[in-house]
Amino acid sequence: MNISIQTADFDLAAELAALRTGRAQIGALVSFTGLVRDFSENGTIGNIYLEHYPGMSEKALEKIIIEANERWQLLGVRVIHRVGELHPNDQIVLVATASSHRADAFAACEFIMDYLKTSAPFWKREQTEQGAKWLDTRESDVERAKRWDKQEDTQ
Amino acid sequence: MNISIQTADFDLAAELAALRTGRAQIGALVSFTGLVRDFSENGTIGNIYLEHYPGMSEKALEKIIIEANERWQLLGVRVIHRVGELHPNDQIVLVATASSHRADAFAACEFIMDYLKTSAPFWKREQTEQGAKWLDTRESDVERAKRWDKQEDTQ
Amino acid sequence: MKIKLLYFGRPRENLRLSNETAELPAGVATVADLLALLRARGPEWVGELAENRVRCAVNQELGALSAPLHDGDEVAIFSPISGG
Amino acid sequence: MKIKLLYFGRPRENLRLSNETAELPAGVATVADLLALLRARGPEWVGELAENRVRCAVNQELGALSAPLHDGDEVAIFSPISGG
Repeated sequence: MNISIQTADFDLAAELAALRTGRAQIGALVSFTGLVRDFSENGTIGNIYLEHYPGMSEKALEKIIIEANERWQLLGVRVIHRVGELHPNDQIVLVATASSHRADAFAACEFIMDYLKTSAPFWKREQTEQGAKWLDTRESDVERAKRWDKQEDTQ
Repeated sequence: MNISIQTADFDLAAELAALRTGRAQIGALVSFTGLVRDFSENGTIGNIYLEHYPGMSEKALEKIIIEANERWQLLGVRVIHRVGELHPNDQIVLVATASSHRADAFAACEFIMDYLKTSAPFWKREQTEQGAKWLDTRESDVERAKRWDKQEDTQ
Repeated sequence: MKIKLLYFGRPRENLRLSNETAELPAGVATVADLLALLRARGPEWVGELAENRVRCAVNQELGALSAPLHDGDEVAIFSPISGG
Repeated sequence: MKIKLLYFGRPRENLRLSNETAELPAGVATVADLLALLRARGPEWVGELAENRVRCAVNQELGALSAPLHDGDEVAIFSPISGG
């Protein structure tokens, strides 16, 4: 299964190795790892808490991956999103894409992240010295996701 | 040192861990790994042989990384390029970028790969059942590198 | 009609409610109607479920507040999504 | 003038030569002039060093074949680059 939503940390190396091992049609492997930063516009971050909509979150990610596979020639995709309490420098999310060519792997990885940010049901609460705050969807993320509507392809 | 040219394989996990560990300003880590494919337009690949221009290759990569740092807000870059004889599924090249924001990490990683392909002095000889052939610069790589001239930024 | 209601993110936390089953009176035809009904529960609900502060999904698909409701639907109400 | 010449990729392999030092006669002012001089070495050189088949770097900077040469330069001649 190429989608996991879990409280446990993930082993980036093992995930990428699993994607590529023994599959020599793959010429390009792109990974995005999202990490908890120690600061935000609300101040210094003590921790974040992530929740999701079980059932819908898996479905939403699956839909994004299917769309990525329709748009680009991919040989493998892996998405892991953590939930629960996380601390600065912790890994939050992994999106890895494999393709024969790097243009496809790069575009698909970025596309999946942009759509995940705006259409997968996850919520983040940030704990800073100012208190706890549920974050809003970032306007810049909405803009980034919209780029993929306009263009027919990135090749 | 953030540039290595080596015959030895590299440990992607260790490299990415070194980039991010203990640096909680990093919110986004993007990696590109180039792998030897088992096919090309010349047929089934037995092995490839990579050579470089010692002295210039390091300098060319350094120049690309400096330019990436001028264009985007980066918190770390790592480039490894292998040389010598390699076989299908072997790792050839790693470009990893770290930033507070994913837009910068993605753009810089892709930029570095595109420029590496067209301006760093490495040469690849492919061994297939048709014989050995030194590859040409790909026209699509030249086009991809040119994209970065036109646009002021990708944000 | 009867629906399953789920809450996530800020409203789940502040209303201290994850899910409930609701029997909707006649005239409640859309998510927006449902929100109006829920806001009648008190000032805390008025604040949490203001239309500009919530998003929704019907049967696990993101939708507009104008989305129509049907018997047996699973309706989720939540703050703007912010994962990744 | 005297230059250091390096060969990489296809010409290095096919000409079986990695590097040499060359004393250039008067009139050899650019990389293109140098290539013409080298092609006079024989048919193998004509084939390998055809202008559309080679690229060059002068003092470790990629350049056009029209790049001027100076005493002490390090000139590299190679097939199109193809790393990554």
